[in-house]
Amino acid sequence: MNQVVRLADIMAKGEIEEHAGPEEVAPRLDAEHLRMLEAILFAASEPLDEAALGRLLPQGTSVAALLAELQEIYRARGVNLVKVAGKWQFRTAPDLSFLLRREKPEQRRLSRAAIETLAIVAYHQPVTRAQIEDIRGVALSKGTIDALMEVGWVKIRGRKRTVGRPVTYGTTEAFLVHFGLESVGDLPGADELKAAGFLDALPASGLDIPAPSENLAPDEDPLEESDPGEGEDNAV
Amino acid sequence: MNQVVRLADIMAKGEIEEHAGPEEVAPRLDAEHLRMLEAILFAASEPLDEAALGRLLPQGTSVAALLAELQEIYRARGVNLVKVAGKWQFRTAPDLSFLLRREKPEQRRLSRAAIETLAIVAYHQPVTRAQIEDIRGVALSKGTIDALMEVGWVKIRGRKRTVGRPVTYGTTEAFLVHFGLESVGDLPGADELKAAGFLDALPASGLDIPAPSENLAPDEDPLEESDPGEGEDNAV
Amino acid sequence: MSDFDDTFVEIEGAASPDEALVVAVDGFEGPLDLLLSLARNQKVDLAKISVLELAEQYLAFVESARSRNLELAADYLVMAAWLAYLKSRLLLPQAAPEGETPADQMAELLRLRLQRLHAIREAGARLMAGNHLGREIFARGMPEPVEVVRVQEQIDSLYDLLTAYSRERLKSVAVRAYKPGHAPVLLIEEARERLERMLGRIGNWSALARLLPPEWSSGVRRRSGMASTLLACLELARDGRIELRQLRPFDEIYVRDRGVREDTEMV
Repeated sequence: MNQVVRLADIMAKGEIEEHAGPEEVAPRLDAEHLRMLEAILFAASEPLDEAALGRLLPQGTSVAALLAELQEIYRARGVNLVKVAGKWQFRTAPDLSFLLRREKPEQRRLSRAAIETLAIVAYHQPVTRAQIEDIRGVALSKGTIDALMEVGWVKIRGRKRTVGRPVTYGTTEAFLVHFGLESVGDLPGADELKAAGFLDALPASGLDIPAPSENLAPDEDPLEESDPGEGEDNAV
Repeated sequence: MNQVVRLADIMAKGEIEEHAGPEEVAPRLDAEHLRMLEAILFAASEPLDEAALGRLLPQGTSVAALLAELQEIYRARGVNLVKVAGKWQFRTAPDLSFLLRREKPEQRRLSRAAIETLAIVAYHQPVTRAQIEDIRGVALSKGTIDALMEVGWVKIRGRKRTVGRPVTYGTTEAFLVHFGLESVGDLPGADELKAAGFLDALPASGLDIPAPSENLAPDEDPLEESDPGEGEDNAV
Repeated sequence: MSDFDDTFVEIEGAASPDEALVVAVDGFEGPLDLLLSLARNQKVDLAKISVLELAEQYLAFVESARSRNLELAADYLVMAAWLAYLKSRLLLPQAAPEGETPADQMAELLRLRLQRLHAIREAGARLMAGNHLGREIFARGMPEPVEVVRVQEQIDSLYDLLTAYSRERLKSVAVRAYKPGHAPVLLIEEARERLERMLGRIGNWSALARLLPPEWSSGVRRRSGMASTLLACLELARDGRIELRQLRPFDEIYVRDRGVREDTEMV
């Protein structure tokens, strides 16, 4: 009843690789795997990592090599294969944004304070509420962090090993996916900010602000399951 | 940071139109339009007809020609450009649709009545319902034969030349494949069953085990095209 | 850095000296933001602004707000106090008091904080102005969902088939060969073994008829089933493992597990 086209059948047919040269060791296999990878990535609604792709492709497929090849094929096309948050996704080419740009009316505009806070969290992470307040020179309202957490761009990522063990904030995978970043290291201008020393601690404020990193900082503890985390918010 | 592949760069390089013939008047322009069309179709949330595409592309673009070219580019790929009900969309290549399917195997076993009936059909074919009931000593419920036909192991193979012309049942090709038999003649006979210990409790009188055959029996007619066959079932 | 100007002109809008500032005080995100705005008015690199001038402007602003009876938030006043102190220190250059930061270092720190705020603000603006997924960049508009298909897999083996066939054929032979003459009887031992297996699972006062083995609960076999099960029950009752109850002669007999009774009484 379930007439499933078997992998083996398709590979046996090997219909695709008309351009396979004689020097290619296993051209039939590769071309067919490339088609599979293309189909999987095209069909997916979310970025996929190499491990997930490996599970969907026949065993022994060199996923990384195939991805590099597919990325090259699509490099100059209207659709590109890009790596975001360490995962792969087809996306429309950036230079065609003039053609595709649509402003969603429901896309709520973040307040100036929220955008500033987002930038501080992104570039300085892991960062505590006190550190955000120190940089902005003003108390941070609960609504601002809430708005960023609601959009799904900011999360509580741990606790700092200092007095009171304040929670630390960081950006989410959704943030990277939304802004098309492979990692927080790819934030625009991160190198310049760092070179100018703006991501360093200021001497008198006694703050300890390392470069943004998704890994736990030396003085940061991971958030435990049972850790309410949010508790800190009420203190301010 | 934002490494944008510029329109101009691509057009200057002219990477797309490797197959562009000398007779094409403005191949560079077309390549850019092709990218636009590709991006529009990729990002579209619904299939688009040529009129809609024409409105989205720069004026004077030959949408039909571009579509034909894009379709050709994607013809042998993992994703194809297809026209459904007059509208265009990208779709996973039909031979790769298995990639979008996760099979969840469910192991099943025939009921005791069903496997006994199957065994009798296998050994005694061609066999009528009345004969099955006679051998088993109990009435055969309609569901039992239906289940065997649904699994695809039993079929109606003809009609017996007796009063009422009851249909005769036999096993299928799928039956042989599943049980690893070359033909029904390979089913072990009385001696083999006894040797294998299946008939240990057999009294001295012995047992008459038939030699099953897929050929028509002397008193059996083949099922005709117009013969509904199933009619007999209701009679019981 | 020069493109910062454009951003800032926009934020300040028509911010001409003092008048606009007072009106716009609500638009500032705290004293540092106000200071940054004042510093931008100096039209020099933030790294080179005159902190003394900045302090004077800020203090003048606070003074002007006071003279118009405008209330300022506490943190604006804290900043004013600090700047007034810094100003006095800058105007009277002398060795810093014991344990205090030298005035020029304090001034430098303020410059750094202003630069840092400006830089991160710029970074935020750049981030938001960049490409957003769903605004300038798009993923597949019609992703194709993964379909989960249940595949039925028959696991009957040839062994099963042959066993079934042999069983079926032997049954008919057996019926023919033995011609059983004796009536089917449920042995008391069988009934008792079965009841013992059920101990603990018998409900509170179950009807005896409901405890019969299914194959002994109808037709002629029911009599033997009932008789043997009752006898087995009597044995078990004698052993103190179950209790029996009958409300009147020939009425239904009820059985309960002694273990069950104890449990329910405890509750």
